[in-house]
Order: sequence, then C-alpha cells, then structure tokens
Amino acid sequence: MDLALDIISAILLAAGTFFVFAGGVGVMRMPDFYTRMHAASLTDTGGAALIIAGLLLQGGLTLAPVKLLAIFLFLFLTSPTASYALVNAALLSGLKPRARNETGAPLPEGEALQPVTRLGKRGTNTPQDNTGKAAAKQPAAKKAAAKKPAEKKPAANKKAAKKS
Amino acid sequence: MMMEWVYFGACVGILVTMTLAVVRGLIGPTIFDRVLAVNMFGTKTVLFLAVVSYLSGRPDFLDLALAYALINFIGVLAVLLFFQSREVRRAAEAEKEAGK
Amino acid sequence: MMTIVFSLFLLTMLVLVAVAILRTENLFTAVMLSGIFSLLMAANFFVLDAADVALTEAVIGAGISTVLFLGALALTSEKDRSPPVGSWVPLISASALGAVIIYAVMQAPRLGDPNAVVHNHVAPWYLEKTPELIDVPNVVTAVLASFRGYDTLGEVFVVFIACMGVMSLLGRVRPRKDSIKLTEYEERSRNLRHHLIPRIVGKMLVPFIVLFGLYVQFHGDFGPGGGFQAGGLIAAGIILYSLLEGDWRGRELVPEWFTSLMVAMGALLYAGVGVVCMLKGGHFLNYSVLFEDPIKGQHIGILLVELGVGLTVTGVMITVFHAFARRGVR
Amino acid sequence: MTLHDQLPALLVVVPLVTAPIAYLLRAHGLPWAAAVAANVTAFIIACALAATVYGGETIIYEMGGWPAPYGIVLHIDALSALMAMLVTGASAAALIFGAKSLADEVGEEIAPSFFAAWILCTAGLTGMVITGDAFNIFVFMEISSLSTYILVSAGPDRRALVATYRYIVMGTIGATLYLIGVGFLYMATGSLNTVDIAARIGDVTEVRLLLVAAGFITVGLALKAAIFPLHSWMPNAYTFAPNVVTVFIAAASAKVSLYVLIRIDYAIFYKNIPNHELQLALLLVPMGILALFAGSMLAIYEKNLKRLLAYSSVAQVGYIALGISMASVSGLTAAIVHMFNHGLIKGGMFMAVACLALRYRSVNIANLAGAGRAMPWTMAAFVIGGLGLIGVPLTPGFISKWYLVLGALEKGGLGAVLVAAILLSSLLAVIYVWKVVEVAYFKEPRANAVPVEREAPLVMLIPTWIVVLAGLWIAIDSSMPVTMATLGAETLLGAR
Amino acid sequence: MELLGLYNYFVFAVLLMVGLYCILARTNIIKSLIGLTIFQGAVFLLYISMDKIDGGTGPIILEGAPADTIYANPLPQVLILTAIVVGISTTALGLAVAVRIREAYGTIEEDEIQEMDREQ
Repeated sequence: MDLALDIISAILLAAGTFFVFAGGVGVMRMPDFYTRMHAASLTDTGGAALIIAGLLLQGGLTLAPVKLLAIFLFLFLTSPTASYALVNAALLSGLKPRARNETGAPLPEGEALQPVTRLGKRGTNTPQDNTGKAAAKQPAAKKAAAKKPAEKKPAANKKAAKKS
Repeated sequence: MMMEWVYFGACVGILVTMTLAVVRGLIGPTIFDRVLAVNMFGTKTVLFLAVVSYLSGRPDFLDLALAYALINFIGVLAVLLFFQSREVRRAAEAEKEAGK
Repeated sequence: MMTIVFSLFLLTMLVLVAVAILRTENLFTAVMLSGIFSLLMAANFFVLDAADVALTEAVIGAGISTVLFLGALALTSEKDRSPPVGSWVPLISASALGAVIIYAVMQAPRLGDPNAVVHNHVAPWYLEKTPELIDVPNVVTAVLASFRGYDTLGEVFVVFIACMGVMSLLGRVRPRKDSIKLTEYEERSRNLRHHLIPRIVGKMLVPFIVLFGLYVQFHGDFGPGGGFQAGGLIAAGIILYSLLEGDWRGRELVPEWFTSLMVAMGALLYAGVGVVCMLKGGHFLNYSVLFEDPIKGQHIGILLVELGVGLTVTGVMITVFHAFARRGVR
Repeated sequence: MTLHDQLPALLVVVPLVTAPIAYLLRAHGLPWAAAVAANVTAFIIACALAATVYGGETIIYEMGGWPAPYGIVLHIDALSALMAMLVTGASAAALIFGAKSLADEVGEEIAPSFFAAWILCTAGLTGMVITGDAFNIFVFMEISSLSTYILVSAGPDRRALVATYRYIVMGTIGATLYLIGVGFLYMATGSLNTVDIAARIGDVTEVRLLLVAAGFITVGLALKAAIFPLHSWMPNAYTFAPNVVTVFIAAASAKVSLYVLIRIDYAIFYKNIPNHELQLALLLVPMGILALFAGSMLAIYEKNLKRLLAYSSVAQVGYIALGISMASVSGLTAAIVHMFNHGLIKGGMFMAVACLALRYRSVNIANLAGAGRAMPWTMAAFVIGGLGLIGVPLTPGFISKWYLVLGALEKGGLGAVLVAAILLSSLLAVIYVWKVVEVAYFKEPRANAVPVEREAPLVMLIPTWIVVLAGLWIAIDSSMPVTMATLGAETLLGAR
Repeated sequence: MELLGLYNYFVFAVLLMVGLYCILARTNIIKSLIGLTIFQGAVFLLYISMDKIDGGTGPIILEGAPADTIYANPLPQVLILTAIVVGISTTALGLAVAVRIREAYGTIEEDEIQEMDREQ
C-alpha cells in the first residue's frame, strides 16, 4: 500500500516538476511579455497543483496536510489574480502585444524588440488572439483590460485641461 | 529512500526553473517581464520550500511556504498600485509641460 | 551533500542578482530584483536549517521592504542618473574589503563542520538546557526571548525609533489631500477598487492573513515564528487592505492614534515585564520569578514578551507604510 | 535584591521605559519634561554607580538571571562608570540648557518623537558603555545611531536632510563592519561575551580570523567615531543639526564609539594577538597625526562656526587615537581623560554657539562681529573653551595633553615626533580659536547688520557656565577623572 | 570539496563587495539604499552559514524525535533575526529621508544636490 502511494506521489511530483519546468522554458523562449505571461500563469497553477497533490499523499504530521491544502488554495486563488493584475498593468501602461497580421508582417506598434523566434514566425496571431490567450482564464480581465486604456487618456486630458 | 530521490529531483527541477525565472528577470526587456519573473520566482520558491520541508522530514516548516505565498501576492498588488500612481505622475508631468 | 547542491544554485543566483542590481539604471527594476534577492536569501536560510530567519527575511525583507521601496519610488523618481564612471575610491575600497574577507575565510571551518568551534561552546548548552529550564520546543524562541531577551528588548526599541523617525520626517507636513475632494482619477490612483478580481480575492484573503499571523505569533514556541514574523504578517494583511481600498480607508480601519498606541504599548509591555521581574526581586527580564514554578514563569514571560514584540512590529510596519502612502500624489 | 543591586539595569531601563511614555504625551512641554526627568535620573544612577566602583571593583549584572557566556551581562568598572557619567551628564545638561532653544527650533508636532528619540539616544549610548556582550553593543549602537539620525534630521535647514542621509549610510556601514568583526570573533571563539572571548581567544589557532575580526571592528568603530579619513559624515551632521543636538552628540556620541574601540581592542585582542601594539600603532598613529593636522587646517579655513568646531573635533579625536595607539597606562589614561575633558570643553563651546545663534540668527563667523561686547558672558565661556582646546594650563585640555605628552615621551624616538605633532597642532588650534575671537572682540559689526544688544537668556547662560566651571574645576582638581581613567587603563592593560 | 565547503563565505565576500561598491559609487540615494540592503544581507549570510551542521535540522525540539537528532546552532539565528529587523528599520528611515530630500531639492542624485548646496 505504502509503495503504491509512494509511486503515485512520485508520478505526481514528476509530472508537476515537468509542468513547472515547461513553464520556465516558456518564460525564457516566448517572444513577448503576454505570451510569456501565458506560459507562466498556466504552469504556475497546474504544476503547483500536481506537486502539492504529490506531497499530500505523503501525509506526514497531523497539521501538514491542512497546511498543504491551505498553500494550494492560496496559490490557486492568488496566482491567476496576480497574472490578471500584471497583464492589466502592462496594458494600462501601453505595452502592445507583439503580433503579426495575416500576411506575416509585423504590426507597426509591436513593442517587444526581441529577435524573431520560431513561435513568432507562425504569423497567424492577431493582437486580439494574443491578449485573449493571456486573459483567457478571466473573461473579466479582458473586458477590463480592453476598457481601461480607452477611458484613461481622456480622464488624464480632462484633468490637464482643467488645471491649465 | 526512493521518495528522497524523487524529492531531490523535484527540488532540482524547481531550482532550474527558478534560475530560468531569474534569467528572465535579469534580461527583461520590459519592466513587466521583471515583475512576471518575480511573481513566478515567488511561486517556485513556495513549491521549493514545500518539497524541501518534506525532504528534510520536517513538514512543520510548511508555515514558511504559506507565508511566502501570501507575501508574493501582496508584492504584485503593490506593483500594480505603483504603476497606477506612475500614470498619474506622468499625466501631471505632461500637464506641467503643457503649462510651459 | 544535498545542502551543497541547493546552496550552489541559490548562492550563484544570489550573486547574479546582486550584480544585476548594481548594473541596472532603472530603480524599479532594481527594487524588483532586490525582491528576488531577498527571496533567494530566505530560501537559502531555509536550506541552512534556519527556518525562523527564513520566515522573517521573507516577510520583512521580501514583503514589507519591497512595498516600502515602491512607496518611496512613487514619491521620488525611477531613474538612476549616476554617472557611469565614478572615482576609483569605491572600487578600491570594495576590492580591498573582498580581498581581506577571502584572506580570512580561508581559515574558516567548512560549511556544516560538526567540529567547528561555534558548535561546541555555548550553543550546545542552549540545546541541552532549554527543555529543562524553559521547556519550549523552539530553542530559537527560548534564546530570543529569554536567554538573550535583553537584545530583543533593544531590537523592539530599534523598530520603535524607526517608526518615530519616519513619522517625524514624513508626518510633519500634513498633505491636505484627505480633506480636499480628489479628482476621480487621482482617487483611483491610490487604490485598486476598480480592479474587481484582485479586490475580491484580496479582501477575502485579509482575514486569513491576519489569522495566520496570529497563529505564527502564538505558535512561535512550537514552530518557526514569533513576534517579529507575526508582526510583519499581520501588518502585511492590513497593508493588503490599504492597497486594495485606498490608504485612507486603511487608516480608518486602524487609525493612526491606534497604531501609535500599539507601538508604544508593545515596547512598554516588554520593558514592563522586565520591571515586574525586578519588583519581584529577580534580575531584569528574569521571568522565573514571575510565578512559584520557574518554568511556568518563563512560559508566561515569553508569551508576554513576544506579544509585546508582535504589537510593536505590527504597529510600526503599518505606521511606516501609511506614512509613505499618505504622502500621496504630488 | 535591593535597589542598589538593580542600579546597573536601571541605568538603561529608566530611559527605555520613559521613551514610549514621552512619545505618547501630546501636551505642550511634557515630552521635554519627561526627557529631563529620565536623563537626570540616569545621571544620578550613573553617579551612584561611579561611587560604587571608585575603589576599583567591577559590578556584574546578569540580565534575565542567566550566567555569563549564555546570557547577556552588564559589566561596570571604573572606566564604564566614567563614560556613563559623561553621557548621561551631557545629555541632561544639553536638555536643560535647550529648554528654550529647542522649543524654538523643534516644531510642536514632532516634539514627542524628538524627545523620545533623545531619551533613547541616551539609553543606547549608556547601553553600549555598560554592556559586556559584543553583539549587544551592536544592538545598542543601532538604538543610539537611529535616534541620532532623527535628532539631526530635525535641523531647520534642508541641508540637514542630506547630512542625515550621509550619516545614515556611513553609520550603517560602520555598524555592519563591526557586526562582521563580531561574526568572525564568534566563528573563532564560539562566544559573544567579551570576558569569555578574552578567556578563550588564547586557544584559537586561526590567527587570520582574529586579525581580520580586529581589523573590521576597529575600522567600523573608527567610522562611527569619525577618526580622520573616515570623518566625512561628521562636519555636516554637526553643522546642520539643531544647535542643542550638536551639544549633545559632540560631547557624548563619538566618544562612546572610541570607548568601545578601547574596550574591545584592549580587553580582547591586545593580550592575544602577537604584536597587536604594533598593528594598532601602524593603523592609528598615521590616522591620528593626519587627523590632527587635517582637522586643524580645515578648521582654520572654515567660515561656519559650527563646522569649524566640528573640524576641531576631528583634530581632537586624533589626540584620543594617538593616546589609544600608545598601549601604555599613561597613553590610555590620556585618551580616556581627553574623551571626558573634550566632552566638557566641546559641550560648553557648542552651548555658547547655541546662545550666539539664538541672538544672531547665524553661525557664520563674519556675522558675529561685536559679539564680545554684546554678549560678554557667552563669549567668555567660548573663549575659556577655546583655551581648553589649545591646552593652556589651568584648563581641562591641559591635563589630557600633559598625560599624552608623558605617554609619548615613554616611547623614545618616535615619541619625540609625536610630541612635536601635538605641540604643532596646538599652535594651529590657537589660530582657529583666535580667528573667532578676533571677529567677536575686535571687529565692528557691519553697518547694515541688525545690532544685537541682549545677552543670552539666563536659562541658557547658567547651564553653559556650569559646564565651563565644571571644566575649570576638573582642571584644578583632576583627581576624579584621572583616578578612574588610570584604574580603567590599568585593568585593560593589567593581565598581560 | 574543501573549497566548496567555503563557497558560502566566498559569496558573502562578493556580496559585500557589490553592496559596498553600490553604496559608494552610485550617487542615486535610493540605489545606495538598495546597496545597503545587499551589504547587510551579506552579513546575514555569514552568520547563518555558521549555524549549519551536517545532517542537522532546525533547532525545534519536537517530542518523539530520536535522541541523537542533531540540531543546528540557534545562536546565530537569534542574532540575525534581530539584525534583519535593524536592517528594515534603517532602510525605512533612509527612504523617509530620501523622500524628504526629493521634496526639498527636486532630485535624489547626490551630485546634483551637492551643486545646489554649493550655490547656496
């Protein structure tokens, strides 16, 4: 029984580590901030869940599984929220997703000045797709993100006008 | 004994990922990439600590991992607020320019 | 063996990050990297069996310190305009320092050497006598609060002074932003209320963070934790609330007079326990005289003293954060 | 335990407990009153302790009731009692003196934290003086330095902020270097108690660790004490701090770091590192001589009176460093007595400066023309202090220089050079003191200057003259500091 | 292997150098303060490296732990616990001063401040 548990938890841990590592590679290799965020945020949650599940099976002292569950809950809640907050901040500050149009030429407003990588060359992504990926987990994120820059500038301008 | 090696392997895997995150933090290129790196690094540290506390046979040290998870979140929100206030400052500066 | 592998990874990253901090010209980047630096440091402490220190470094170094740096950055500037090449003095003094240290540490005992002098004098006494004299499982807490309680008392006063200093520096000119009606955009820039998801998730977490802080406070005798860590965590909870709802709402939740009172009362509680010990005929901070049974006296003494530490640290961290946040948009 | 047994702890505990209370007092004048009460009490306790140890015994007080290498002990002998008297006395005198001036300079809003910081500064300095634990010194050093930062930053000029910032950076580097030194000591001996370290250090084979530990501790403390090339933070901090704060920190703060330097170097390293005298001399003699000349020259060319006195402090610290480097009873006695006397002299002079600043609203020497006639008592106090800096007989400065010359003469050939340096720098002191006297007594005030007719208020004059007279009394009957310093020097060098 | 056992101390030396250089060479106040935290962090590393014993574990004595368990040295941990708090206190104070300097001078570059003071 113990051995079986051990094997299951070993598999879970290995899978989790793989996910985590894949996320790390993604963060290194992806062409721009939004795609990197996509790699990081998905594997952050998934890998963490697997690793913690692996540890849970090992039991340990009485309080340990409770704490593990708490950690899992925390990560599960905070990690996507943090990703959302970050993407939102990036969009607010005017960082445009790097993207290509239908013909494969880069869009003029692409800001991430990375050497073109294989992923980037596929060239089918439209800007909308790109943001959509990052914010896919939270529909509201997309809405908020799309709305913010539009309403921010007028507000700032209005203020400027009033003061001067 | 087998489990220890599994833990050890997991630790090394997480450590390598942490290194990747650090490298991303170092090369940027945008500041958001750096924040992303910090956030990711924090999450990986949580996992690392959790696994190490099992590896060393002291699961009572899981408190630490919990605390890290919390702190990490607060850090990201602080960054978000910082970006907002920066926008305001920029607007104010633009206004000053316009005033001249 | 494993420790060495982990240390190799962590320490090498530490050096990389430190050099990157030195080289970057963007202060925001430097602050982010110093957050990573603290996390790395903390992970390294954990690998070296110093769980209490790792917790403190994570909460205070990586958490509160980063928040304070960001608060200060928002009030100053983001660009480091240092001239790229300065005088030779820093380079020479830094290299001399490094050379001297490397010269010395060649004679240091290797990491984890059980025959090192530090492990064979004083320290074994603590490990051996703590169960007998104080009877708390966490030896670090025993040494911190009782054997070297006088140091910790000094420490509480150090944070107390820092709080007073920040208040006297940043509280002097009261920005009248609170009374004037803020423009919509200005007001928005000081909270995260319009970010629905972080706001809801964050507010949900606040009570749990405070609860966890209390757990760390009162569980410090048995596991890693104690007043410093708990103070940092509870303050982090309040700071989270202030970030989400705006700092003025944070100040409504814990008003300034209240935090000031906490700070002063925590310090007084610690010193007061010592004075009571004196009145009962013992030495200053000798908790054994508090009760008939010296061990019970030690327990109560440590509990009260840690409470004092927790109160002061919580109050100080909240006050300092609010002092920066209140300085507001200029 | 009787009250008398508890005195060592009370010396620190009374100020510590008063500080939070003072911080909570919001009413006008109350924080100041609390600070005065705490400091006067501490001064009385210090005097009582000094009376107890005057015969040469040592008081050991175990904090928390834990015995020496495991717990922290307070360690009080003649030397530490003398220093405790200096610190608490200077603090109490400056506070009483500053009743009016502080109300003027320090805003109502920050008064509670200002006075609480002042109390804690005293507590930190006395804590450093009486503790017998190397790490505990660090903790109390931080208490005293952090509170000094607050005191300095309360200065009216915006330059006070920059001075505070430099002070923070340099002070923290100094404290951290000290901490590294203690770390190496701990690594080599496994203990933190100074007596225990001294007992165990003989068995240590890793000489490099000890050497480097000694180096770090010395440099760290030299930075805190502003010995010459490491003094850069000090002149501006003295100049832009509120006048009364300058009185206090000039009289007490740097001296305590020097005291710790003496204590650790002699109690721990001197007996156990071969040729430590030579190393100390190699480090401190050049630093001391450079300090004498550089400090005096900078003072001669300085136009701001407060900064002039600050540079003069750099020079005077040079004398103390020379005394320390001699590693003989007369040299150490000279160093200790000079710490005490210089505290008195500089305290008195800065008090006079504060009086001048109150009336003239400026500390530029050029603006003080005619002060000799307008404020005769203040200027007389200043001149007596100036004579003390020069080392004229019948002033306290003479006593310490006398011992210093005696110590130097014991050294033979090198000693003659030292004597020449001491005499030459005294001549330089004549120049910079004369510069002030000339303007104050012999120059007509500028036509467009606002004429100052009134002498400083009595609340300020009386404490100033008490300090000046105490200095003169010490000059005539120097038995108290000299006995205690000799006792201290003999204990430190004793068990060689 | 011998040198590997001293790796912690070498890193300590390097961090001290980086920290000191950052403090002294950079004229930006906040950058210097970050350097100060690195400088202090290095010292924490020195102390904590001393507390490790091979095969040891954190110094929390649990009931039921085998009698021959080796515990790490608690003393350096206590010292550093206090030192960390000193560090954050200094940093907070330094940052507050930096904010005030920025308000008074409009810059946080030391060389520019020096120039302004000279003009005065």
